[in-house]
Amino acid sequence: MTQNSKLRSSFADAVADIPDGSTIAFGGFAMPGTPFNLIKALMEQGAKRLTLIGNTTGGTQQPRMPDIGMLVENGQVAKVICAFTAATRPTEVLPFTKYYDSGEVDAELVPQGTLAERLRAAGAGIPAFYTPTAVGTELAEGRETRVINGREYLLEYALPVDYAFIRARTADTVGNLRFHRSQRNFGPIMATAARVTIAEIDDPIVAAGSIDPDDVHTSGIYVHRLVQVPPEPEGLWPTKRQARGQEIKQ
Amino acid sequence: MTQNSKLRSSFADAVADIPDGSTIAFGGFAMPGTPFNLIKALMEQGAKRLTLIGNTTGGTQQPRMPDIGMLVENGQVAKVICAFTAATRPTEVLPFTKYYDSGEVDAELVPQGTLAERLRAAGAGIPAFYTPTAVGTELAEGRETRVINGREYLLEYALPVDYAFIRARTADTVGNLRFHRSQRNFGPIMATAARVTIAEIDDPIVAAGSIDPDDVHTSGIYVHRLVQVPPEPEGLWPTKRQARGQEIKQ
Amino acid sequence: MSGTKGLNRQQMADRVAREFQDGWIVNLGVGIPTMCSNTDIGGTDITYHSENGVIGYGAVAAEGHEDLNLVNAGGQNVTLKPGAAVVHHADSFGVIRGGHIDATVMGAYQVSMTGDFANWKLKGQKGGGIGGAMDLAACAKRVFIILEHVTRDGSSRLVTACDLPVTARGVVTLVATHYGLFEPTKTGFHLREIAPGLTVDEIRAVTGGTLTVADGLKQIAVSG
Amino acid sequence: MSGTKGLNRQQMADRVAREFQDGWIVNLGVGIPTMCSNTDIGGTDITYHSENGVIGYGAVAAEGHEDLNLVNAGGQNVTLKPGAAVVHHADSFGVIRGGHIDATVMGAYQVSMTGDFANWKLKGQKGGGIGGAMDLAACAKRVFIILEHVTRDGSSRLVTACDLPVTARGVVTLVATHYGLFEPTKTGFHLREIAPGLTVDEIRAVTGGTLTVADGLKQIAVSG
Repeated sequence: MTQNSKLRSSFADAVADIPDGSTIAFGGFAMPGTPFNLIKALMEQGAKRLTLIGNTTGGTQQPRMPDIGMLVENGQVAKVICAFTAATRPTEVLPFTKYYDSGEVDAELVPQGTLAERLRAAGAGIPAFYTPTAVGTELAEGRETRVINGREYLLEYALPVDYAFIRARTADTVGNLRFHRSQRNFGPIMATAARVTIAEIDDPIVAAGSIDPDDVHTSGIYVHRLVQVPPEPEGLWPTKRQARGQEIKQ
Repeated sequence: MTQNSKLRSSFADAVADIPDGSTIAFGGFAMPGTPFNLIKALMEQGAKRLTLIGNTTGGTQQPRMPDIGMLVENGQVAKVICAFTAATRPTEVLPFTKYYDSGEVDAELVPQGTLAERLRAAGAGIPAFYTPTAVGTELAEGRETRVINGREYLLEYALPVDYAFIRARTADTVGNLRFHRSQRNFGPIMATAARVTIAEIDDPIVAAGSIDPDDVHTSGIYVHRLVQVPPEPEGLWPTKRQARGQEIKQ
Repeated sequence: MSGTKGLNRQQMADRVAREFQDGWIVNLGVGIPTMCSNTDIGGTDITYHSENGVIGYGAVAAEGHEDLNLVNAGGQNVTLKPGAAVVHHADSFGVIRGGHIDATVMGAYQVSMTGDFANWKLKGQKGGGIGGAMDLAACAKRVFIILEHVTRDGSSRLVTACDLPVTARGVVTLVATHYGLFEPTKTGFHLREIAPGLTVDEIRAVTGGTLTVADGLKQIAVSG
Repeated sequence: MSGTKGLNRQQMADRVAREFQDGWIVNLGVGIPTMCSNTDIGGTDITYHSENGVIGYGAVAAEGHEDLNLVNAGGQNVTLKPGAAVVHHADSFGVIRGGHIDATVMGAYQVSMTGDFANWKLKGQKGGGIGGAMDLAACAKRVFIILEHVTRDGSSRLVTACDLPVTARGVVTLVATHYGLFEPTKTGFHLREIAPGLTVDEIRAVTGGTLTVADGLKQIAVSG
């Protein structure tokens, strides 16, 4: 297993080569697993015409942490693919929504389970699959369905990405990852769907062999670049203050 | 989470209610993960006209451990679904093969990855999917294919089962499982595909909460019956003698 | 009379939670449905699943004891019950889509008498907020809906046909409103239990389709 | 002259293993392909994957030090290299089918000049032994085949078209036999390197289609 060459000394270095027009998936569900530092680095790096994939574009909480919505505001985004283009509560208006409403940015709204399965399918070499989700809804209009054993299903296609940005608790030098609790969410599947996976890591990176092979959540074969998150304020952490200051609505 | 009610005092008890005509999946790849004790109990229980699913029907090694082939010899099997109806080496003849050749038992030969994915699909609510595997081969003759992004894929259907028999290293009282090394193989996916999963467990069953939630390989929501494997000779273990005495060819 | 008469939010959640059976795996949506986990349902052992892959979460964490990497679907910092397990997002929706969720409880804008419901998009809105709702709606064994019986302008949310974009069709098992507990039938709603202080006629006046009433109609038991 | 002239089994495996590049993920089939892991290829860092979900296995375990729950695809008790990981079978074939395997090495009965090969079923056999071969063949980035150049009765296993049921079509990157190293082209086989003691004419006589020969044909380097 390729040692050490996966370590990057900075977030800027880890995202430096990302070209305009890339498709990038961001892990995270609410705060856990969100690669705040990599998003921030991408804003500074400035790649444009990006297609971004995530569960949401970011919420309305304050103080705001880096999210897809900020990349949109930064003029870097052509399209987002996510499970929310609006908040769950109709009274809440996401920062992203006005860019979508004005047509400045395109969006593809995908049920969360379908989004997850399309990413998993991309990583696992399944080009398309059928799902019962969204049958009979507006999302299925004009699309191909198929009746299997008497039930109607919708055809969905794999969603491969160029880059995955994810956050994990622990990594070894060959890129094996462990996530803590609900930090896991989209991380493992986005890693398999990406040509290049970049992971920001909470804890100091450990030697290969330090993680029991039975306890690896994501194999290092799927992880190409690792950046250790430095202490605050240089590194962005979801501090208790920040967590308390928000009402996250997925 | 439902406590304790999942524990069974014997293998006989755990398989007592399995009716004739059931579809049963057996974990295991070579020796690791094979539920030897449950297979033995099923031979004694005597259910008939079974459809059995496993990677192989069992090899030619001696001394022989309980395998699908023995259930076939016992007259309990109508059909097997597996990745091998013959050995890899043409000179080797599996005990199962003569029953298949004579037409006494039917077989569906499935590429191993397709078998795994069909089981995973059944557990995950995907009724059908496309795969590049087996395109252009005899297995694809007369079957539906589809060109996606210029490549041809074969349509495959989910493979749900009534029962899964699996073997794991550790279980807690709510049925969360951990597997040791390559014992894992088909266990986790067969558990999701089954209406009822029965697991034989190497180590003493531990209290709920003893396994860190991040380290659970198969959630207890997929595991319905647990039997602790007793010491030899009552319980069947892959002893070193048995392991040495064989040449396993998958 | 929206929300002021009949059950309060917790009481609606309580009534739905009393449908849960021992051993069930349950997914609770954001908002009132989350309150189902507050209900004391005796020795009943329920496993709560959330979309982000937490199987077996417990109460909201006490202040100062939060694990910031552990949230439920609503983003609340929760605790874990003994025997909990964490899986990734594809496996988590495998639990849902694979039919392993015994019941999901969700909010909605509208429910139709044929069991359709709408909860992801308002009229005239571009896009919306789907999240895991369509997967849960299409795949859970039972779909329980909690919603206000009428809109702010007094029209019924229990309708003959949804005029908002639906989340799924023909899936709703049971509906709890401030006014009662209802089953969608093909021709209307069947009132199974009525909230204290309401009359059948009051309810009929604000319910789409035909309202049928259970023999020996019971009042919803309310605590607190 | 089957097997007696030219390379021995380990030498064929060695030649194929020398194609492996640093950082590759490689899956080795049962039999001769397994011997590729014995080859010393300098500082090259290869991750060996086996179908049963072991990513990063190492040498066969020493007698008395076997973990009976740890086997490779051939059922041998192997060891793990530092940084290894174990996944379940669906995830393991996700590695394969997802195109994450840089090279697979397999045995075969026949290889065609168009890159088809056959290794799962004999003529007239009912059923066969597929295992993971069809997944690997269809999905690995490179398919390396090691086989005897001729059958016991002297006919070529490098053929214009397979007459045995194929495992996959048009996928073979490179073929190693006792006699040399070949690339399937559309019209025949291209001899890239020749085994010591063989002549091009000898090989041409037992090779299907047109045999083309590399400029400045090199002899395969052999150790041991």
